[in-house]
Amino acid sequence: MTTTPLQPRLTDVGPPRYDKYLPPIVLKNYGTWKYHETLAPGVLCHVAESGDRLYTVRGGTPRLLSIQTLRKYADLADKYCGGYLRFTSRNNVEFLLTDPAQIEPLKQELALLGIPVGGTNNAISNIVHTQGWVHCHAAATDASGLVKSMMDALIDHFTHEDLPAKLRIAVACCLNMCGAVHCSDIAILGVHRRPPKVQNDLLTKACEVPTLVASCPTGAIRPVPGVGGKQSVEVLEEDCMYCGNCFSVCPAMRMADAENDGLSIWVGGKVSNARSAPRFSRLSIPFLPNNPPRWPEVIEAVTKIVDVYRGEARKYERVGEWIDRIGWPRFFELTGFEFTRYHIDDFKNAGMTFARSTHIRY
Amino acid sequence: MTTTPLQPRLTDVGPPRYDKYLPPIVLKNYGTWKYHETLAPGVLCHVAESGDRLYTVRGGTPRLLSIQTLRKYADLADKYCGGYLRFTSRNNVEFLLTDPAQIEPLKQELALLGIPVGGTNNAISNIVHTQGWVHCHAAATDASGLVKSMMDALIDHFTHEDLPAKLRIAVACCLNMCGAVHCSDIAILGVHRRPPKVQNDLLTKACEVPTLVASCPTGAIRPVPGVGGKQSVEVLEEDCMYCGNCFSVCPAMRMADAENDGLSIWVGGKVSNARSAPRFSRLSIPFLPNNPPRWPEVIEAVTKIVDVYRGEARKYERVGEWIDRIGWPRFFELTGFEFTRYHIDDFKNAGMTFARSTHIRY
Amino acid sequence: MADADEGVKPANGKPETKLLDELEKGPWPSFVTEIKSAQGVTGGAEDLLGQLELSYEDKVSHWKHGGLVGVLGYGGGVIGRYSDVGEQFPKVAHFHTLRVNQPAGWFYTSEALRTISDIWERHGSGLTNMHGSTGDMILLGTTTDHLEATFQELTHAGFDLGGSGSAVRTPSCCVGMARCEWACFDAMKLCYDLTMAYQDELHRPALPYKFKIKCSACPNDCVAAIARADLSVIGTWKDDIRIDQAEVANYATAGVDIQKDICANCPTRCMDWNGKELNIKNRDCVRCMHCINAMPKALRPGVEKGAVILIGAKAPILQGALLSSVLIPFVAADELLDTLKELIQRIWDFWDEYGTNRERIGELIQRVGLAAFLDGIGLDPAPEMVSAPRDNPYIYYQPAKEDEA
Amino acid sequence: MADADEGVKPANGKPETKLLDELEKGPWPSFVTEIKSAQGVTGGAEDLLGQLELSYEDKVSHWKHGGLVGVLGYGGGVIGRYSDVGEQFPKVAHFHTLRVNQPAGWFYTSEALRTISDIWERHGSGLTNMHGSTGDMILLGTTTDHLEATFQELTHAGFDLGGSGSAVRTPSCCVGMARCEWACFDAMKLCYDLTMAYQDELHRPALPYKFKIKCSACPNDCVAAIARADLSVIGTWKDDIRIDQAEVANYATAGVDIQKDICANCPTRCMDWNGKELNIKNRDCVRCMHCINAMPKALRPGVEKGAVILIGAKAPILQGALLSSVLIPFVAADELLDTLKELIQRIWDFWDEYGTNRERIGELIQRVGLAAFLDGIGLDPAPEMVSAPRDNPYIYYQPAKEDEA
Ligand code: SRM
Ligand code: SRM
Ligand code: SRM
Ligand code: SRM
Ligand code: SF4
Ligand code: SF4
Ligand code: SF4
Ligand code: SF4
Ligand code: SF4
Ligand code: SF4
Ligand code: SF4
Ligand code: SF4
Repeated sequence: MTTTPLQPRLTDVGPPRYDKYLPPIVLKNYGTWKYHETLAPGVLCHVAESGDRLYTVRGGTPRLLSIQTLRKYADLADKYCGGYLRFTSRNNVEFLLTDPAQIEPLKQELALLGIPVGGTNNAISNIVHTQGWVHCHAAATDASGLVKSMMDALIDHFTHEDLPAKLRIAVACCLNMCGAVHCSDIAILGVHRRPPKVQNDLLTKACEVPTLVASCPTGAIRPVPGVGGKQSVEVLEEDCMYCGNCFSVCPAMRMADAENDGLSIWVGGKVSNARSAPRFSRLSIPFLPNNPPRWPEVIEAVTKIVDVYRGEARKYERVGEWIDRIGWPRFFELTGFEFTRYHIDDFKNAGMTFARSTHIRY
Repeated sequence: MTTTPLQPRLTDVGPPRYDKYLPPIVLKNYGTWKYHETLAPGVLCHVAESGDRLYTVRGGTPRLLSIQTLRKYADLADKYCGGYLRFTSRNNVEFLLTDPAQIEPLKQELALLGIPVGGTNNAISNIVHTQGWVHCHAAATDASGLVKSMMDALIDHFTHEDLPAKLRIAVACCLNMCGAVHCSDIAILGVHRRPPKVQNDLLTKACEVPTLVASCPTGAIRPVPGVGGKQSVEVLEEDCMYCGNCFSVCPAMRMADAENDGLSIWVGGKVSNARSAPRFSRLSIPFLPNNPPRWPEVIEAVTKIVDVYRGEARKYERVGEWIDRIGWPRFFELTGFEFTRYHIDDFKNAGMTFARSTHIRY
Repeated sequence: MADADEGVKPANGKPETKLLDELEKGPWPSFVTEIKSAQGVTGGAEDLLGQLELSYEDKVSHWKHGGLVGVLGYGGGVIGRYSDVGEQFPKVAHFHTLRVNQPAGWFYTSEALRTISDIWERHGSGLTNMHGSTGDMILLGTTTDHLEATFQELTHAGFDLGGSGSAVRTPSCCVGMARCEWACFDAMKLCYDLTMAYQDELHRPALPYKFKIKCSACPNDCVAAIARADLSVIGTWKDDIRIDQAEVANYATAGVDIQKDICANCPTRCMDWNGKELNIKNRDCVRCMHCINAMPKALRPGVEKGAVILIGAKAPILQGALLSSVLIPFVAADELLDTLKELIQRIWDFWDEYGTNRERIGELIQRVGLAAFLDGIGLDPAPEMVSAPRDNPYIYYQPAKEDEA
Repeated sequence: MADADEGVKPANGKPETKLLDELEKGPWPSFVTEIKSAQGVTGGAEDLLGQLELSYEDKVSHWKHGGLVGVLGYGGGVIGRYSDVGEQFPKVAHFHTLRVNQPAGWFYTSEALRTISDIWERHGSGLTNMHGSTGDMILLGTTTDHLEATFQELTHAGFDLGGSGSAVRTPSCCVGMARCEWACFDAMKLCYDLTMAYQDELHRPALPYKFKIKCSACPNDCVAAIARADLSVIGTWKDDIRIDQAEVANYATAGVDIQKDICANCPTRCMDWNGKELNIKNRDCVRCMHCINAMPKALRPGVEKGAVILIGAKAPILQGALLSSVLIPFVAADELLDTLKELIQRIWDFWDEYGTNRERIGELIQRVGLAAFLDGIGLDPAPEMVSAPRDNPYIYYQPAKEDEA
């Protein structure tokens, strides 16, 4: 690494102008696209009012990319796309072509590089995820490894549009839920199951007690006299539901626990307004063990949900819409997952989730 | 009045046995009814597996009945029904006939007595209501007078089945909501709009301060030293939403206020599980003045709702189901009622009522 | 406040009722006329009219809180009521109501009505409510010294008081098997049996707060149980809807648009109509009753009948109104009484231990959580109890806690 | 805890990664392979691999909280990170990430990618996330002394840092008009303009907490704005859906079951298909996009375009997750920027005054009530803001209060 300070020092330049990296065909037809067609999984064709056609080839990525790989993408863009490409909101890479004859050669080269093409329409797209053990202190699990293991198992549904509708999977490694997994068709969430262990020395050095006390959603933290006249805190363990927010504001509230950390699985959320309104994912499996490097229990559960959904849902039904139709009891029956006391909400709006009708399927 | 104590003193005898007053045709066909037909508004025919037919003629009542009227009903039952009759869960009276030829004569006699026949199927049935100024200390309005005024205005919809579906109206004279008006197609609710006026002398005599403090849903009541060393309370007026629960537990918390008491109107609730799940009524008009003896503002508003609903809803749509389809903005537009800050919930589960999608009709 | 003496008590003794008289006009039967018609019976009706006219002028109630009035050995069934203008209207200075437990399904004979009328002529205002919102027959207004006598005459005539206070409240039920083809259990009998089982709890308040029981024999819920009973028993069935295809065709011929009126209104769209046959995917049917309601001659509930048990409805105060929610998804009709008696006992035990003063069972469940309540009464969680599992990740995992212990 | 020295640091200097190696198998591109491929660049990737293998053995993270690290004059854009096994893996003992504000819609040229790669080869681990969940390009891991240099090279190349801390966070948007026929406003331009308007607020945290802005140009919401942006701008239209009946017929011929697939999936059932013509009752259409999504050649949004402004989404902590809710039901496309700038200012003023530390705007609205918030920012209540009016009667009537004052 070398350090070469540049002059003058620029600040607040902001991102590149929004049209700086747009291919000419996009600049020409900006805002006047007419319709699109899918030529194959991962291959879209957008047709402009002008008649121009823009071809998109979408490749899956592991999101964590080295500069070597970025340079490979750049080479491909130069070779096939006049140097233009983009990434998607789900961390896929998209090559933007104007010559349909280049689609196949590009796809072949992608195949050689091990880059799968797909993720469009009623396929499983890339899994949105977070840092995990790769970069975050708060992680109750790794994210990248989970995603890799899942996508290995589900890749055929990425390369084939063979599901009733779009299926969005996301992983978050702690309850902060970076990436907003809470509205996914299937969400994998890292969880702790132990109250924080208070590290008194660190606490008195690094944390403000009032902020810390205020950070607890359930009021489980209360100030107590610490060593040397300084204030410390104690945790009312009965009231703690292991959210880890105290750890976010104070490193002395250690949450990580190799034995008790693990995963929970949530289903039926969605974001789009298509048909039904956006909604949160709902608890499906309260706990599975953290079993790196391949998390077989998680893979099995997710595969089960995908398979059952694929077999039972009607065209256009997202996971949550499908469950609306068949009912939660049948979801648990079909997946074989156990319905437990944990599935019953007991937070603020819990009462709203109680079954307030006799609408029951037998 | 005379007092004649009887011997032996009987207690806990319970109500009459459930089959004690059943007509022979009912005893014979108990539990084996097959189907029913409506012969005319207010006139039903139930057909048993045995082929027997039971005819019901339903008459409207003011619920508050004198023994003179009860005796009249008894006479009619003797004359037309072998002495059998019943009341309904909405305070109508039902005459139970076995001879269809008696239906018309009975209806004529009812007409002479001023008893309207109807309330079945897609009609407005009798209005469920409470005591009001007739018998309750808590009443922010009268109930019987409101009901009488409304039914006078709506009687054609009682005697004709001319609405898209059943329409259930209820009146409660305070937030205790005796009669559970909270799940009605249209609910009229008496409301206060002033914090209680604390009557210190009475309070120290008649009320327990801890119970009183606990009675307030918003924690607006706090103990203060009263006269003579006894505890009294004060009301944080900012926090009071005039529910009157403190008055329920302590007569010293006077709520009644001729100027500020009045009515609110709620719509779209239902109880049955038919089609959609049971649901609460929603605020339609936050306040109308208490204007006895005929409450013209209330009558106008209710008539408006009924008329708009009748004109716009589809067959089988209850008021709430109709609004589901057209949306609340259109409800306010069609009725001309104003949407105000009061319509926006700010109690415990308020967030759940915010519009969390882009599903908007323009 | 208007000058009461001028406004409502003219020389001839009968109150002048200018405002109330307005309510004798119009086609709907008038409660004012009813009150007036009872004026002969006792002075109660007369003074009631006077005080009510005063309320109509003042726009406030003139009743005061009642104290503890009642009959010997009972803690409920009577609502004490006093006038705050008692000097002016002495005959309603005390004006208590009696709640009389109605016969199941509100069936009467002319005989029964006359018996009640006669008792109430001897002992009260001659005014009634047929019926109160909970279901009782309400005898509207008498004085303390008549309570015991009224009670004794009632019990000798085969009637008894209903509930009030922190007690079991008078159970009520729909007409059910007595006249309705859709009854999935015998609501009138169950209601009666439960009422008899809890005579003590009904008459002698010993619970943390009121406890209401209502039985509707099918999901149409004609006694609005789900909206207002702490314990709601609502009939349903487990097997397939019975279809008479010929009658379906008849409805179609008679103008019912089967596709639009019936199929499109089914909440789970589990019906198909091909113009000839109506096909129901019963696996997806939620027993809402709509199709049956709309074509009673063609469709009927199945034959494996029973009820859903739901818990916790109440009016808004204190913590907001609640609808009952599913506690047991299905109990066969013939097991209902035993199941309920055992269940209710367990519920009361839990309520007794954890409920605070004036906390309805529904509020207690909201406070401690449904899962904790189920633990407490020994029921297993079932997905039918919720409209959906939790969406928030704030889970109190227990294994961790157990390890620690 | 495993014996780290044995398990992950063999003699040859390159860590042994038995567990991670498992993740190089299988068809999906491997992040482990990516990390390995950057091993040449700096020691960062190498030690990252070692520490990660240790985490895979220990099942805990080995990162510690970061302190305040950053570039001169900025309060955000860098996430400080330290290893708790730094002696063992010195090259990741400090391992901070830079958040680099992505170009709108994540468009790049090969040139731009190479520029970034070169800078990151000189100054960092050679590892990136394309992209972070908020939308930034994430440069994954460097030491404090490289931060300023990286920053300066970036700004000279036309890039700048994104947000972190209690600041405006990097806005993001869908591809919109650049490639999508459904875009109802220019999401990329709006996103860029807002980003430029708030450079100061983005780089120098001065808000009560983070504030995220996301723009999706139609209700499909391809950046999931409604689920995770404090301010969501989501495109829609006011007039009628444009229909090409011939193309509808083509879809029908091609096998689309218009009745079942299209009409029956419409949330308001406002479509009619008579086998020839598709009829939409636009008055009842809620612009859900389903029919358009399903038949993009036949149906298109109307021409009177704009957006819905929604407020308040966030992840669960503290008070439970929130979805954004409607604040302004419709703003015409060409008025969006001005309207938003004014609106945002008013929102921030209110937040500044009433928000507590670490309270997202959505939580503040929940706490004070939507009506009070509307009062505060000077917007009139509209029925579009709620799914339904209140059902509880606990109304704080103001007139009474005003009288008193
Ligand atoms: C490229 C991308 C936008 C971007 O700026 O990056 C995009 C692009 C398109 N989306 Fe999307 N969506 C993209 C993320 C999303 C997201 C966000 C997410 O997944 O996190 C959503 C919300 C998902 C949800 O509800 O949970 C999303 C919900 C939709 C929908 C609604 C689907 C539904 O029925 O719920 C459509 C319509 C459709 O596919 O029929 C749609 C349709 C489309 C179309 C067809 C729009 C068009 O005409 O160009 C584009 C290609 C579709 C495809 O992938 O099948 N897009 N789309 C994103 C690709 C992500 C990826 O790599 O897979
Ligand atoms: C007599 C009574 C039961 C009783 O034990 O007293 C009764 C009797 C019948 N009800 Fe009911 N219902 C009675 C109160 C109710 C109530 C409770 C209430 O109104 O407080 C409800 C719930 C109302 C609600 O949802 O808010 C009720 C919801 C129904 C429904 C569902 C209607 C719907 O579409 O939502 C039906 C089915 C129908 O009418 O198609 C029904 C159907 C019936 C049938 C047809 C049942 C039958 O086959 O005999 C009976 C005559 C119907 C009629 O009046 O049109 N009954 N019914 C009650 C008459 C009250 C009255 O005087 O008007
Ligand atoms: C008579 C009756 C109204 C009527 O005109 O029909 C009635 C009248 C009173 N109710 Fe009620 N309630 C009556 C049915 C109801 C119902 C409906 C029901 O039972 O199905 C409800 C709603 C359901 C529920 O229980 O939640 C109801 C909810 C209340 C409440 C608030 C509920 C709560 O438990 O929080 C109160 C307040 C209280 O108990 O302090 C209340 C209190 C009262 C009191 C005792 C007033 C008081 O604070 O002391 C009223 C006496 C009035 C009087 O002077 O006679 N009443 N009350 C009903 C009983 C008649 C009967 O026995 O048949
Ligand atoms: C890098 C990133 C995850 C990723 O791998 O993509 C991320 C990483 C962190 N997030 Fe996040 N968040 C990231 C997007 C999100 C999102 C999604 C979004 O922005 O669309 C959310 C959910 C939406 C929301 O904001 O509510 C999110 C919700 C949180 C929260 C809880 C939210 C809250 O405000 O209450 C925290 C906790 C906190 O701020 O204390 C948090 C905190 C953190 C911290 C800073 C951990 C901490 O407590 O200090 C993580 C640093 C990890 C690291 O070492 O790099 N992160 N975080 C995302 C930012 C990349 C980028 O700039 O593009
Ligand atoms: S979800 Fe939690 S552990 Fe994962 S990156 Fe975000 S803050 Fe870190
Ligand atoms: S983990 Fe969450 S619930 Fe437990 S003490 Fe910390 S902040 Fe409170
Ligand atoms: S609703 Fe209120 S005022 Fe009316 S009877 Fe019940 S407690 Fe009394
Ligand atoms: S009226 Fe209700 S809110 Fe007001 S002080 Fe009394 S109990 Fe509290
Ligand atoms: S609840 Fe059902 S069974 Fe009972 S009367 Fe109503 S429709 Fe008949
Ligand atoms: S009872 Fe209701 S859910 Fe069942 S088939 Fe009939 S309409 Fe559908
Ligand atoms: S949100 Fe709408 S406009 Fe934007 S990319 Fe998705 S479908 Fe196209
Ligand atoms: S956009 Fe949605 S609501 Fe509107 S017509 Fe199409 S499917 Fe129906």
